[in-house]
Parts: sequence; structure tokens; C-alpha cells
Amino acid sequence: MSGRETPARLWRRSALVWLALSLLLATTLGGAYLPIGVWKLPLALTIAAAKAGLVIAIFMGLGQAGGAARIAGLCGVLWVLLLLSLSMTDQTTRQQLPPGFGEDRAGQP
Amino acid sequence: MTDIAALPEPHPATPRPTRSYLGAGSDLRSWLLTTDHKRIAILYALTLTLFFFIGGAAATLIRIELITPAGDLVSADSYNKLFTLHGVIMVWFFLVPAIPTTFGNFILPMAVGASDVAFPRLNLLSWYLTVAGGLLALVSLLVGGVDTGWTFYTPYSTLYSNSYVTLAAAGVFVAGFGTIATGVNMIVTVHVLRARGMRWMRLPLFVWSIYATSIIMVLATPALAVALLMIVVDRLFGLSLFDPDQGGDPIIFQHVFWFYSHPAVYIMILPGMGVVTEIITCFARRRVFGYEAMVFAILGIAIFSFFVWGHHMFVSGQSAWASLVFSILSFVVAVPSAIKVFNWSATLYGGHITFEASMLYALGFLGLFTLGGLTGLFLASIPIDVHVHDTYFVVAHFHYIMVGAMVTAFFGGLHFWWPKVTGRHYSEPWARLAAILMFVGFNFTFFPQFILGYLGMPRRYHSYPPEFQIWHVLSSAGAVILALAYLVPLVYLTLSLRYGRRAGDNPWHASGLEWATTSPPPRDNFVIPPTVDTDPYAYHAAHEEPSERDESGGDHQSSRKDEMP
Amino acid sequence: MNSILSLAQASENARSFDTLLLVLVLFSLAIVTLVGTLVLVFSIRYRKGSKVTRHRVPRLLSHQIEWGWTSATVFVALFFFWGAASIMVRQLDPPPDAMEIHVEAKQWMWKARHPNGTREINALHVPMGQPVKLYLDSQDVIHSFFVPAFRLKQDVVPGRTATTWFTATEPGTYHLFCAEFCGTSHSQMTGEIVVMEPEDFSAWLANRPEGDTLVAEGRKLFTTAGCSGCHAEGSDVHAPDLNGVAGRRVALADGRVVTADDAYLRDSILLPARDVVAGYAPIMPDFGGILETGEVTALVAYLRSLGTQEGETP
Amino acid sequence: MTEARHDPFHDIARQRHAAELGLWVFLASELVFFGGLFVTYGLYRYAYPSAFEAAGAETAIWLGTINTAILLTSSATMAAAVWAGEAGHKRHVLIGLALTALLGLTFMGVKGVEYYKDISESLYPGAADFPVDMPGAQVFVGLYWAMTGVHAVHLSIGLVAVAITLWRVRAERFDWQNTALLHVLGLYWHLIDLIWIVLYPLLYLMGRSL
Repeated sequence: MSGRETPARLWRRSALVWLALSLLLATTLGGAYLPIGVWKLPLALTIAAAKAGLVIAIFMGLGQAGGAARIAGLCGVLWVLLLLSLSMTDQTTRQQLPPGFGEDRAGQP
Repeated sequence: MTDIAALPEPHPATPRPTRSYLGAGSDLRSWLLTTDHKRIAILYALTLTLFFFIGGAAATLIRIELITPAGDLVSADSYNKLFTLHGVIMVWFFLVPAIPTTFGNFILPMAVGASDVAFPRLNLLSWYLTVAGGLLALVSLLVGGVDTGWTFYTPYSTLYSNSYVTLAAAGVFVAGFGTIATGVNMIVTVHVLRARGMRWMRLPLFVWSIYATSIIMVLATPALAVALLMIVVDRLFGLSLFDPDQGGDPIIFQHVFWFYSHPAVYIMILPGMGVVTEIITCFARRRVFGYEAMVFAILGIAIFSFFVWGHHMFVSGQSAWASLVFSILSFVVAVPSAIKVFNWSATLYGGHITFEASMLYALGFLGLFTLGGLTGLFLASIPIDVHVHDTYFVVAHFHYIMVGAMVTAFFGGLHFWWPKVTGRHYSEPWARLAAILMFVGFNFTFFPQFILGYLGMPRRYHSYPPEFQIWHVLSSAGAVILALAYLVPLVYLTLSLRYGRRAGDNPWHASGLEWATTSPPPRDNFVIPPTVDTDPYAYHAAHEEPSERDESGGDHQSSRKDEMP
Repeated sequence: MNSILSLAQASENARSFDTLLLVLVLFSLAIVTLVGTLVLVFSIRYRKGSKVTRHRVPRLLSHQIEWGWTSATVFVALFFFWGAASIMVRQLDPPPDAMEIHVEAKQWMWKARHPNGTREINALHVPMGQPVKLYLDSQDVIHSFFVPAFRLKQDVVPGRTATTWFTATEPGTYHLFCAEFCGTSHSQMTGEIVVMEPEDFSAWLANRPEGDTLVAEGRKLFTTAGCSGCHAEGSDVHAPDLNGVAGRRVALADGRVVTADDAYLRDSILLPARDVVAGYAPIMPDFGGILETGEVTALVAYLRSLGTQEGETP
Repeated sequence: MTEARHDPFHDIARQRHAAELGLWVFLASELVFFGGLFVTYGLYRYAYPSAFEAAGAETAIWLGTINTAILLTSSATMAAAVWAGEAGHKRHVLIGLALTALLGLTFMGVKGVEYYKDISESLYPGAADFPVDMPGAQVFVGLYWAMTGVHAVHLSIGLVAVAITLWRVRAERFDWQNTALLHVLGLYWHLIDLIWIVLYPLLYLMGRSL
């Protein structure tokens, strides 16, 4: 990272990020009470992603990390999305019958 | 052997170290607290050998039990515990760690020209984690066993099994972190510790295969860990994550479990592919055919292995659409494997082939892997899978890959690098005999199981209808040959430690950097850190085919070490 | 029945399966022969010491070879996918006239119930040539309904109903196996599938004691389990009348309107407090721990029959 | 102070690079580990949207929010400690680490209170008077316990590591300025924070409005 920094500057930098994170936290908390139905989860997750982005980019210094480290971090995220998306192809297209469904069909005259 | 010795030495003599890694202390402490990757590899090898024979003993009992249709040797419960033990031990305490932690540990740092792995102490910790996990699994066996099968399917494993599931799952969980640590170590070693001039496209394919395997280890094993964790908390605290009465869905467990367990198959087979490439190039005296294609095939297999897990769930009640998606992806993943098989065959073209024991193993691998891979196509076809799923066809298929291919490659590597590890030669005739016995015994054991599976014999059956008996008897007979074949190397390899001829530094005149140092190597592998200025497998000049001139001691043999500083 | 090498081909699925299998086997043989020949020929021809001249592989050509076999394998893979998938898709849905049989799996037996209420344990008699649709439920763990002669397998996962279907084409007795490991006596969870000529099947069915149909069982339970105490006409307790409730739109106390489908009826018995009907107090006791799965199903069937008697189609 | 460079590295820069890369690879692994839980959550949420909303409304949103704020703050102090380490300000490293440890402990304390409250309100699977009577609701609560529990285990490991590092920096037991150790510790701590950032909306913000 950037050479010798004064303590005041580095604390100020971390405080600024902290402030942004706190604002995002307040937003997501407020957003949870908005009556926006199905959009609540996407909103909450977008804000979470913004928070995570701040932590990753500045606190964890991914920008300064090497290319391999960046790819490694990216892979972690991609692999979770891979697991989610391919298992969702099953979950969203499954026609699930409740237990005992057949019995009552079979019982029909 | 003798005419090989007539060939020129690919690596010119280097200054000789004062003593080998074996000489750096001989008390227990110097082994149990070592951070030398070579000693840790030996610790792993001893541990895994023990587990291999425990798992093998279980397999033997299973095969004896199945000689008769009635379940008369052991009770149904004991039988279920036996095949669970066999699966758990063989998968997690032999096949997964087998090559990465032994040859990966021993050879990889040398093959990239490093003096050790990136994190030597983490390396030792991995071994302790593996041992601790193995001990937990063994304790679960001693106190009463586990009867869920190695797949731990819910809700049987969470709500119904009265056996020691928690203990065994905890063992696998702990060992899993050992695997992850090994993976991290290998990845960083390859990234950071390559010798000067060792560019990515100069890495031997064995290094590439361990690197790709490590990627899978790091990205897949945590999914297993979390699947097991969910079982354990379900059992311990009743979190009812997969309890159908509370709306729990056992299929979700299967998704998470197979997200690990399908790539895990490639954790087992990829290192074997790497080993075989080293052997075939060395004994054919040829550069590998299509190096780049081989690299991309390895990476392709590693990445695409994550896209196909749903083919284990065609009959589970997964949606038809998901099945179609997973089916086409499974067919596609066959392509890089096919490329590898063709490239190995093509590598033989125009070579000067000799048939040492390790080469016999490698050629055996080629045949068995081809058969195992082709039967994979059967399983990717949904209608066929529906019939043969959970039958002996599947058992035969994955044994062709994991035992036929992977264990054969392991033995191939063992014979190839034995002189490097110990500095001694083993008895070549006995080794060849064992290789042939293993090939014959293996096919004898597992080929009948393809037919059994087609006929409808379900797996994990303690007793079975009498019309299947003939095939079971054949299979069990083959297992006797196979068991003997596995015992033979134990004898002659042990004997070689004391009575074997001195092997010299590079008995096979192989090109890898690991052969550029003494056998056995010194603690820090190289007296002078090596530099690299040629492509791998420099058995002949880059664009030149070996011609008759080679016989007379070709002048264009590897010039790898010519410009040593 | 089965000889040691061939498996009876007793369903329509089995034919297309065996064709596909044959194609794959022939293809595999070809590849094994190809690889085997290459390895063998090269091994002999280029063994060390053989005096054969080692020709160069021109760089261009070797790339062509690589591209050639890569695209060939891609093509073959897609071809097989197409073949396999089209067979699978064709067999996805049962014909509408399929006879519906319910099968319940539990550690370690198969219980089947025919449309007229006839029950069987570890056996299933079906008429030849008639499509049969199976509804499969599990009481406990995952089982798998496997009939090798039909090339048919379907996991039975607890918590949901699985369906599958077949049309038997050959009379005979065939194995039924549980293919998913389900505990101690997994290998005892077997049975037989008996395929009969239609007239034999009718005769067999006529000679079986007819079990209670689900509706009749549900009607009995409606009284014995105490439902009628509140829900019968003229009861003192203020509870909804259930005549014709199945399939109707129901207004709930919290303002939602739902359709009283199977899942709703079932949940209302097991978790009555969840969806209370508007205008009624949440006083119905929870039957979750009292009724067994089969009993709830019988009650649901009975409630549906009340609906259909009124001429409503759910 | 011992020498900063260890075998098998020839120079300290490579060693730093190796340690950082190693931790990033491990973080990817950890992401998949928690990812397994997230995906399980996602699949179940798809199956039982209303039960997840109803059960989600039962969690203690204020305690969860306070804990989120605490953890975000601890990440800020940890980042300051790591930056101070790189700039060579020992006192600020110690202050940053001490604050981080303190905040981490507070988080665990609040979490303990919350768990106590959950148990007294029967918010655990299999409770006799479980508050939400819908299929899937107990699965949500099971996941709540599993996810926060696993997170708490990670945080405890982080706390121990922070405490040890604090002591070792104070006693000059290692070259905190040149090795990557502080940076690596920071990465791990931020990962714990990242996981919580995702857990918070999934577990606490459910079902607060229509």
C-alpha cells in the first residue's frame, strides 16, 4: 500500500468507509419496512452487495492484491452462483405434488 | 534397462549434497515434527497405505459375502456397515488424498524447482488433520460403525440411522480441511515458487494436473463440509433442515452433496492423468503430443467437473428440465477426457518405447480409463441412467475410473518415482508381474459387474436373487487375484529398501526437474537452485522427430541444464 | 424369465432403451478397438530397437488431427445427447387413459393400492398393454421403485409424491427392487411385478377381496377421528360445512382468498391455525401428531368426494 | 524479533505475496462453504416464500441490526490496524486490534443475549410452542441457527487470532511490519464481516412489511 501514512489519515480513511457502511445499513433497515413486496429481497441483497463491495475493495484492498488473488476471490463468488443457478434449474422447474396426492387420485371412482 | 543406461544423461552432474533428506535425523520427532515436504509425503504414504488395506479388507469381506445369494456370512446390518466403511475410507482417506499428498507433496516442489512447498508448516498440519479425521472415522467403526453409505443421504442419515453418523461425518469434515489446506499449499507453490525460467507453459503436465486438482479441492471440498455440517447439526440439535415433516427437502441435500462429490471424482482421477503423462513420455522418449491441448483439457475438466453433478440425480425426482441440462453438460465434459486419451496414444507415435513396470501400469491405465470413460457416456444418457442408476453398472463404472485408472496410475507413479524417493531399484520382473496381475485381476473383478448392472442387480444389496450368482462368483474370483496383486508390491518394494540396487540419480533418463537432483534428494532439493530454458519433455529437439541417429547417442538430447549458472 | 445374459424386455420403454444401449455398446467397442489398436501398433512398431524410420508429424497436420478428434467427439457427444434426450422426452408424460395405482414405500416393504381399493404388499399385478401411472409416496426415507424388466426406476422421496408410468408388453413375473439404500433390510425390500393378459387380470381382480376405497376409509375416519363432532350438519360448534369444499375458493380470516386444493385441505387438517376461514374462530385442534399420513390422505379423498357429489369439478 | 523471511522463500516480497495469495484462495474456499448454506437457504426460500417471511419476522431485528453495526465498525478498526501496520505505527496497530477484539467480544455478547431470547421465545426447531405454524418455517429457523452458529464459530476463531496477534505485536514477537501476517489476519476478519453482511438481510429483514 501507499508508503508511510500518518495515523490520522488512515483512521480518517477507515472512518469514511465506516460512515458509508453505516448509511447503507440504515438504508437497508429502512427498506425492509417499505411495502414493496417481492422487490424487498433484491433491494436488500443489492445493498448487501454494495456493503460487501466497499469492504472488499477498500478494507481488504482487492484493488492492490495481485491478479491471481483477484481471480481467486472472484472464483469463490462465481462458484456459489454456479451452485445456486444450476440447482435452481431444478427447483424452479419441478412440478412437485404434495405427499399423499396420488392416494386420493387412486381413490377416485 | 542396460541399454537405457547407454543413453546420455539429460541432466549434467550437479554438485553432490552431503546427505539426503532421509539422513536429516531418524528419530520419531524428526519425522512427526518435520516440515520437509518429502518426509510429509512419506508420512502420508504410510498413512494412506494403512487406510488402503483397511478399505481393501472391507471390500474383500463384501466380495466373499456376495459369493452366495443368501446373506449368510455377515448380518445385513454388518454388511451395510462394511460397504459404508469401504466407501468412506477409500474415498476420503485413500483416493482423494492419494496422489496429491504423496507424489504431489514429494515431486511437485522439485518439479517446479522449489526447495519446499509454500507453507511447510501448513503442510504438516494437513497431515495431522487427515490422520485425525481418519482416526475419528476408524473410532466410529470400532464403537459400532456407520450404515448410511458414503453418500450420507438424508433423511436416512439425519432421522433414521442409529449408527455413529455424527462421528464419521466429523472425521470426514476434519479431513476435508486437510484437503483444503493441501490445495491452498499446492496452488500457491505453483504460483509463487517456480524456478527461474519455469514459465506456465513449461510446467510438466503432472504439475498442471495437481494444480487443477487443487482448484477443485479448494472450491468443492467446502461444499462437502457444509453438507456434512448440516447433517451433524440436524442430528445433534434437531435443526430439521431436511426433515420432510417440517417441509425439509432431501433433494436439496443431494444438490449440495453432489456439488462436491462429482468434482471429487476428478480430484481422484486428474492427478492420475498427470502421472501417466510423465511415464508415457519418459518411456516412449517422446514429447507429449499436443502439450497446450493437454493443459487446456486438464483445466477444462477441472472447471466443467462442477457443471455436471445433476447426472447423479436423474431418478431422484429432479425436474426433467434440470436433468436435460445436466445431461448435455455431462456429455460435453467427456470431450476433454477424449482429447487426453487420443493425445496419449499419439504420444507413442515415433517413439523408442520400452516396457518397464511403470510403463505397463500407464498403458493399463489408458485402457481402463477409456473403458471407464466410455461407460460414463452411458450414464450421461438419461434413459440408460434411469435403468442402471444404483446398480452394479454404476459400481463398475466408477471402479474403472477410481481403481482401474486412478489406483493403477498411483502404482505407476510409485514405480516411476520409487528410485527418486528411496534411491533404490525394486525387482523389475516382479513389478511387471504385479502390473499384469493387477490389470487382469481388475478386469476380472469389475467387468462382470457391468453385466450384473445391466441385468438389474441393485447395489448395496446384502442378498440377491440367485440368477445373479454366476456373475458375483466371477467377480469375487477376480477380487482374489486383485487382492494378491496388491500384496505383491508391498513385499518387493519393502525388500528393495534393504536389498535393492542403487538406482543412481536418474535411472530412467527422465527430463523432469525432479530428476536433476540426487536420489534421494537433499533436504532442500537442489544444491544450486535450478533454472529452466526448455519446454518440458525435452526427450528430443522441439520440432524434430527422433530418428535413427538417436540410437547412437543423439546430440540433441535435452539441453535443459546446459546454461547452469 | 431372465437368463444369465439377457434381461426380459417387458415394457415399451425397454425396447427403445435396448436400442440406445446397443448403439452405445457398438460405439464403445469401436473406440476401444481404435485406442487399443493405436496403442498396440505403436507399441510394437516404435518399440526401442526396432529399425523402422520415425517419420515426422508435420506441425500443421498434428493440429489438424487435434481439431479433428476434438470436433468429432463434440459431435458424437451432442449426437448421443440428442438420441438419449429425445427418448426421454417422449416418455415424459403418461397417456391420459393410464390406470392410476398408488404405491407406498416404507422400511422395508412396498404397498400398492389399485383404483378399486384392492391392496397388495410386495407385489403388483398389472394388465398387459395398459398404460399404468404410479403415484409413489414414502413414509420414512428415500426408496427407489426399480423394475429392471421395464427399465424403470423412480426414487420415492418422503415429503412429496413421485410419479412414473409404464406399459407392460410381455406377460410374466418380474423383479421389483428398492434401488436406493434405505437401511438394514434394504435388500429385503423386493417384490414382484406380475404382468397378466387383460382378461386374466380382470379375473384376478374380481377374486381379490376388495379393500376399502380411500373414500370409504375417509368417511369412517371422519367419524372416528372426531371431525364430524364439529363439522357435521347440526353440530353445536361453529365450524365450516365441508360439503363441496374441495376445489372451492375460500376467503380466509386474514383477507386472503385461496383455492381449497389438496394441499390446502391437508394443511388445514394438520395445521388448522394457519389458514383460518373468515368468520370462524381458530378453535380446531391440530391433528398433526394424531393422524398418520395415510389417514390424512383418506380424509382428503373423502372431502374431495363430497365435492364431486355436488357435481363440482375440483 | 526473529527473521521475517522463512524458507522456502528467497525474498520477503515473494513470501508476502504467497501469504496473501494463500489467504485469498482460502477465502474463496470459505465463500463456497457459506455458499452451501446460502444456496440451501435460497432453494428453500423459493419453495416456502411465505413461511420464510413469517418466520423471518420472528427474529430479533434490533439485536441483529446492532450486531451488524458492531461488526461493520470492527471491520473499520481492523482495517485501520492493518494500514497502521504497513505504515509502521505500532501504537495504532495495538489500538486498532484492541478495539477490534473488544467489538468482536461485544458482538458475541449480543449474540448470546439474542440466542437466550430466541430460546425463551421457542424460536428453535422442534419447540413445543413454535411460533409459526407453517411448513418450512422450522427449516428457516434451523437455517438461522446453523448460519449464525457457523458464523459465530468463525468469529471466535478470529477473536483468538486477534488476541494472539495483539500480544505478539506488543511483545515484538514477529516482524509485524514486513510479514503479511497482519494483512492476512485482516482479510480473515473482513471475511467474517462479509458473511454477516449477507446473513443480515436474509435472516433479519424478512417479513417486516408486505
